[in-house]
Amino acid sequence: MSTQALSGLKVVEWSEFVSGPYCGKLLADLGAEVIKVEKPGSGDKSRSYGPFPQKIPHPEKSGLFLYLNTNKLGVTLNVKSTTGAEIFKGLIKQADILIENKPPREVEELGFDYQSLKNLNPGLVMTSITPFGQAGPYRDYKSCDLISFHMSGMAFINPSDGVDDIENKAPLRGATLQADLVAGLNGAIATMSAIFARQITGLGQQVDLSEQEALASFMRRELGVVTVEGIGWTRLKGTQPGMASDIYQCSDGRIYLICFHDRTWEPWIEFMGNPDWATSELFADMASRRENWDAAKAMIEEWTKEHSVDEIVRTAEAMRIPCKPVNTAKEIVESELLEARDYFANVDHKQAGKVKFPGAPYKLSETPWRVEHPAPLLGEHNEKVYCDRLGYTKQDLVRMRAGEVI
Amino acid sequence: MQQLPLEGIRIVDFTAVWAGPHVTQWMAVMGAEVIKIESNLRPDMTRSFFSNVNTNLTMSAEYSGLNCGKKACTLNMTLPKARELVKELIKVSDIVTENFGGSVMDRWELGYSDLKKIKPDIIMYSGSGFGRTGPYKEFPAYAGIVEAFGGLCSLNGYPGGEPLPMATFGYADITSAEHGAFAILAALHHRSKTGEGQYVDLSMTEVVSCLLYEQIMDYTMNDRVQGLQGNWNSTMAPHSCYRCQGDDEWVAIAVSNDEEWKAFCYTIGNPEWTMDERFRDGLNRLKNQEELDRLIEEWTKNHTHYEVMEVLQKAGVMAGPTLKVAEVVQDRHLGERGFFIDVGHPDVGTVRFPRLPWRLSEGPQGNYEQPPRLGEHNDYVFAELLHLSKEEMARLQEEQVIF
Amino acid sequence: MTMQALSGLKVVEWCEFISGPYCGKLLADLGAEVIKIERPGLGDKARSHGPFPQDIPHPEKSGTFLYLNTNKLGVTLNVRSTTGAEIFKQLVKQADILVENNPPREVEELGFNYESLKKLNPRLVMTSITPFGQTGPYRDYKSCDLISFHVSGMAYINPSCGVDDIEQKPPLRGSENQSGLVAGLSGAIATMSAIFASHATGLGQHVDISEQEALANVMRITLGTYALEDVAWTRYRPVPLSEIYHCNDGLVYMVLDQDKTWLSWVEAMGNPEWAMSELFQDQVSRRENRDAGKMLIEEWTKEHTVDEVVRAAEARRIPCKAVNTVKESFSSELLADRGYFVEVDHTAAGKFQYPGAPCKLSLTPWRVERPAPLLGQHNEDVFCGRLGYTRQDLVTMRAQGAI
Amino acid sequence: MQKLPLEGIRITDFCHVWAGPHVTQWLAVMGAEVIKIESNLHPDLTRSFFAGDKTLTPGLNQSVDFAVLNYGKKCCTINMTLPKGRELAKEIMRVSDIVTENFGGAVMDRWGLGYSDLQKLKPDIIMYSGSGFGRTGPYKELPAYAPIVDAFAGLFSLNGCLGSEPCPFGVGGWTDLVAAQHGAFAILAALHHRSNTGEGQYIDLSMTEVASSFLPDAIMDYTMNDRVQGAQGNRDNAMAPHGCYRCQGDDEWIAIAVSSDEEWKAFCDAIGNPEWTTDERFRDGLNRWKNQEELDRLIQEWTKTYSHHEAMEILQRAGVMAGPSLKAEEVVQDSHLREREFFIDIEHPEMGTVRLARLPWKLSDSPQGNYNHAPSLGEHNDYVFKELLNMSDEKIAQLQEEQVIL
Repeated sequence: MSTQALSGLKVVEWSEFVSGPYCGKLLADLGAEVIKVEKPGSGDKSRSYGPFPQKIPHPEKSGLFLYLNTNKLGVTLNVKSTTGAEIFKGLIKQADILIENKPPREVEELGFDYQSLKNLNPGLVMTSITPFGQAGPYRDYKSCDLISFHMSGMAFINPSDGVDDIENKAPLRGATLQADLVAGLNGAIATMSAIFARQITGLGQQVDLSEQEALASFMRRELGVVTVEGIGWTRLKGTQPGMASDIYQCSDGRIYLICFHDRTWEPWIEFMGNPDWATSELFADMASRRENWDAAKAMIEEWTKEHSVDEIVRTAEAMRIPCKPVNTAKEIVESELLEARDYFANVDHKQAGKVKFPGAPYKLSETPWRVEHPAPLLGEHNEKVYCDRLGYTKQDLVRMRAGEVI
Repeated sequence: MQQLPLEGIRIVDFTAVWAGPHVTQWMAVMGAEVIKIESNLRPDMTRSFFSNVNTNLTMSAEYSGLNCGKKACTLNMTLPKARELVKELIKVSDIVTENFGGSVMDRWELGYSDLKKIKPDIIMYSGSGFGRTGPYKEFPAYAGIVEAFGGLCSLNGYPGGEPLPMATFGYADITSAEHGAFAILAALHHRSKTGEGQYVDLSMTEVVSCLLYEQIMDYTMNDRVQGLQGNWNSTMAPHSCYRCQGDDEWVAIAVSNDEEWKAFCYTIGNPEWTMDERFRDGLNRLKNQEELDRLIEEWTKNHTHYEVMEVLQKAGVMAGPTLKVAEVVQDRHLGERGFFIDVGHPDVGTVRFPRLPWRLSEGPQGNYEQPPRLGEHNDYVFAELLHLSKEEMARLQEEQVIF
Repeated sequence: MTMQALSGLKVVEWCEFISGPYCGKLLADLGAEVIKIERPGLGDKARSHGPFPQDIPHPEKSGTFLYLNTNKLGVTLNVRSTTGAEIFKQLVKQADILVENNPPREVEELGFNYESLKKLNPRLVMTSITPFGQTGPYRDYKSCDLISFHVSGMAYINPSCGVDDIEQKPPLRGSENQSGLVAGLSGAIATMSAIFASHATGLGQHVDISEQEALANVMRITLGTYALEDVAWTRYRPVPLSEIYHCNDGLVYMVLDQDKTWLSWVEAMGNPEWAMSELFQDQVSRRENRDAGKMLIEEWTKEHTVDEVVRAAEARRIPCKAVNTVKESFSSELLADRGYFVEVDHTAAGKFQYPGAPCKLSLTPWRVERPAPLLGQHNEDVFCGRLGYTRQDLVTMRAQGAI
Repeated sequence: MQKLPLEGIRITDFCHVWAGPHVTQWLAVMGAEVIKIESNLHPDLTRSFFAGDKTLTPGLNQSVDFAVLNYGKKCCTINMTLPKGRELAKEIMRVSDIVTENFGGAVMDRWGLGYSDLQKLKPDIIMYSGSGFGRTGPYKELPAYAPIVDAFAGLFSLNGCLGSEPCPFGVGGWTDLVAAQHGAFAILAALHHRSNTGEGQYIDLSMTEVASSFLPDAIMDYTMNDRVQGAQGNRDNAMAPHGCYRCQGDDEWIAIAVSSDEEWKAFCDAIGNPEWTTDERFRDGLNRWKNQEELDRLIQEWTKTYSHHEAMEILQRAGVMAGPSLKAEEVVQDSHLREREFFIDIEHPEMGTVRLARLPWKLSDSPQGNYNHAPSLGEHNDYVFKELLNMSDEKIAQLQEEQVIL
């Protein structure tokens, strides 16, 4: 089997739920060896989170867990026990990377803060992914997807459009888990950067990643406008500066259409059969269109309501006007596009059976992304890791299990 | 006045020695009317077990400890007439119990099939060392034999030492008896729903195997034969018994996790042990437990076993004195719970016996009447239950049927 | 399928490890419906205990758990969460019996003590099995097999003989986990008794089982002897010539306490001179000279194989068997012939031989209808099927850590 | 002086607008030398984006959009429409490690600069192509903007108030940035592989697939249970309360999430309604979840009497997850972010001091990154043509003549 881009990298993932595990998954799917450390018993919180087949909760059948933990080795370990701490350090000594998303205070109390671990393994890259980072007044505050999303400033300007009297609606968290996923993604990039730094210096370092910042940095242009122009954003941005973008009702669904700029506006009104209103002064150039965009939208929608999503999308695209139907998960899973791109991964899991889930969003021509093994069963690789790697005997395993160490 | 659970249930009890009488002991205490069938030819063996004060076949400890609250009548079962008489008694009973060394009941034509004819819904209990079927069904058995054969002895002893007999008289007897009592109650439950009786065949050997499930599963799973562990445990350390101050005083201590270990070390004033390479964590403690036991004993030696329990338990560490028999009787906890009851006895005044090991929240705690003397209830049984006239009874005594 | 003795009894088992689960198993194996409640995640402590096939720990492959939980329905429930407590109460409302072995203080804190639960379900029989019972100064003390064995007094007199300078050796815990099993067994009997009481009164009650007492009860004879005759038992306490004898290829246990057996054994040895001397003429003298007697007997047995000795003894109806390991007892023709061991096929653990019925009921069979449950295997059956929650509720409750 | 992780790595960057420049933005900050190829014919679109009302016709170097996505990069101007321009660009690629592009179609191929061409030029080159639907498959030639992809991938169908119609995502170009970060990670992985084996490769990233990767639970729920999830608003399928509540003051909001009975008790005590813990409707998680409308109403009565920061302090002290829904300007002023120095001031020759958001992590031992101001158009022509390609002033002058350098 062809080697993968990150083959040979040894990663310990001491993380729960989404942020840390997504970071670990990105590395594992490209060939890094990721040893996932879960607490004995319930294991990773995402095992309890679902979705579950037939809605029957089962620790080995959580869709979220199955997706986020492909290609990892799974061990159980109670790092709070003395033996557990020993073993944890044993793993760290052999690792290039540690990914953790635990409360900073807890990490310090356990003596697993970077200063301590680097003494064990100076080459270690320790990536800490937490809601508010390793320093600052909120450091020890609790958070979750909802809180992070709102504290990043993104919720306040969401949704951008399509809601009447938005002022009376609460700011909106986006689709679930986005905050955690973004944090994990950022972690993966930062981690790889630190690995490169290590190639020069031979030394590892700590990556201190704050989920709040990871999200806030998505608003760089909104923030930029604030810092540079001193403009505060209103809840309802409507047409975004520099780009008009809207959802339109069609006879059989919705489309998202961008026809604001001259180069799309001209063909679009032609497509609509150059109705009189469209050729009026009001919409002559971008500046005037911006002034009267709400009017334009209303008129456009009157027309789109008369036509089907399909006919509009097909013709619009032929005219290179950006336009797509507004899909649900169902349509995207079944879309010819992802079919043609061979995007979805089908994995056969011992307990969950055949599962279909998102593959890699990128294709590397030489070092493929692949699912070599599905998400681990809880503690599936205890023997492989503890006996083969760290030299404990099977009898030790039995004792450690009885002590609820593993 | 509230009833005992089994009031109204009558048992014809042929059991003798330990295993059998212990079955009916539970039933009697719970309110069943247990009628022991003995005779001067064959009194319950335990009546005659040598004893300093054993005057009249009543007061041996063995006998008294297992026959509270029962009734006793004397029938010479070697005679056909006696067997007829017993059948009458069985007709008005619910349960028949026996634990003969072989198929005596069959020879007496009192086997289950016979009894069913007399009383269709009868419940019959047979307790034996190896079961009433199979190659050893005729073999006599004592607890020690069954414990040896069942593998219990091979697990009783000091690490590296030899298999040893179990401590107390008839460990297998009593654990079997209790399984038997439970089975009978289950059969009763079924009868009260369906009206059907049945036959209960208990093998002490099989009871022992149930008790050794762990070693057996380890063998069936891993072909491993576990050896002697003494006071040690495969997963906990420290986990042993330590000498204390005073003459032959001992205390048992067990530490199951790091928190308890920390508490233990601080309590006995050796906090540094929590850092000690050898004892830092559970695995190392197990590997170095001989040394560990030695060090711990140096501490326990300076305290009485009760002191050790008090200080360690207050710190949340498992510990308990190794109680001597006398200490069990005097233990303040058992005392406060009233584990021992005083049974008045016509021959030696009050005697202190352990109750059965439970409390029921409602109602009387059980029937702990004094153990019956040989034939003490002949009148009750023959006159009241079987309606024999004075004359008939006299004649039967003549004929040594009632004997 | 034939009806079982306890079919129709609804039991909720809120227990861990050995004592409570064995009580539940006794009920379940005879047909009671036992819903076992385990904490989410790790589940029953026994799941972590082993033995495990190939010594690879796996929560679904622990021999201890597999054996102790046959025939039960398994659900996960965090009774400390409000939703969990809610569900627990609903289960108790529908139950005839609640078996629990949690620390009394914890049970009270959770508001699940008998006084509270009986308000929900007056018919409920609640059986609490704890190290020291529900009352008394040690009530809240921690204990385990080792501690219970020692505080019961059993350890002090164990072993009974066969060890040189026993005074130098610590008292001995018997084979592992006996305390829990005996306590669970006592619990099962007491529970059934309470069920009978409820037949009459229509009311349930609280059964308070103390592990310490359950074990001490096994010593009732020993205790009786003390109570009655003030014989304080020493650690060295041989039964006259009833012990383990060395043969040239192993050990046997032989009982020679009766004149009859003694004489026939002397004959078996070919009437050696020494046996005729008055040193061994009666029980009392044989007791006094047991050391000499044992030595001389062993001179003979050491010349023979275990087989020869056992056959010679049994030919004369002298109780005698080889001292076996579980391997030998497992492979013995006896248990094979009785069809004692049952093969159980478990989805995760696979096929293994388990110890079977402790006793055979002729009409209402003991049987393994289903293997031990996977952790939370029956959440849907019980919570949705019985309590009417939706699957979506299950998903929510799981995410909240309630199940 | 310590080096940045990617120092010594050179990137020829054809990216423009948002998705592309964000990829190289991360690499630039980490120390890679990113050379943007633009021209006065085709300046990066964002240079001309309208930003706020400050000025309707800003200079090409004064756009906020451009400033916040291109700092730390270099820029030279080459007229790629001319064969000579393409030859010139090849010279730069020959001394580069990575080539990045995110054109609307197969522009690079048409220019004879596809991966196969570049491989001939430099065998170990790493080429990155970012596109809306991938460089293969039925839509490979379609133009795409983030919202088009979001609509198509199903993100909008999950964004919106409970039961509402699908809403466009608040932050501009959400998927642009998510995709860009996946791209940056893939590039780093490819670099890692190259440093092990000397092999380069081609990276084909599809924004649609990125968006799908970011909807794991929605997609798994469909593949497992055929269930199509809709917008959940601020709600969670397990936690309740889990919402965003109006606070005292103008349009102030706070997000609150309660994940366990302990937290619920703490919450009720903290807001002075201990009796709620025994209230039939809210006693346990399941009931809270079922009665959350009522619950939200009641909670808002409390939050209304506090500012969002007050509410956060009260609840977080009690160990309850809570955070204000920050406005963009509040993010800039946030005490925590400030203490963590999330914002840095950059001196910009034409815009003066510009306050920008850092990348969302801190490396413990590396300097915090290259945050030089975004380049003016052609600012680095001299550096590129003189220093890098050692061209004479004459040659350069001549190329300017020929409008190759333009």
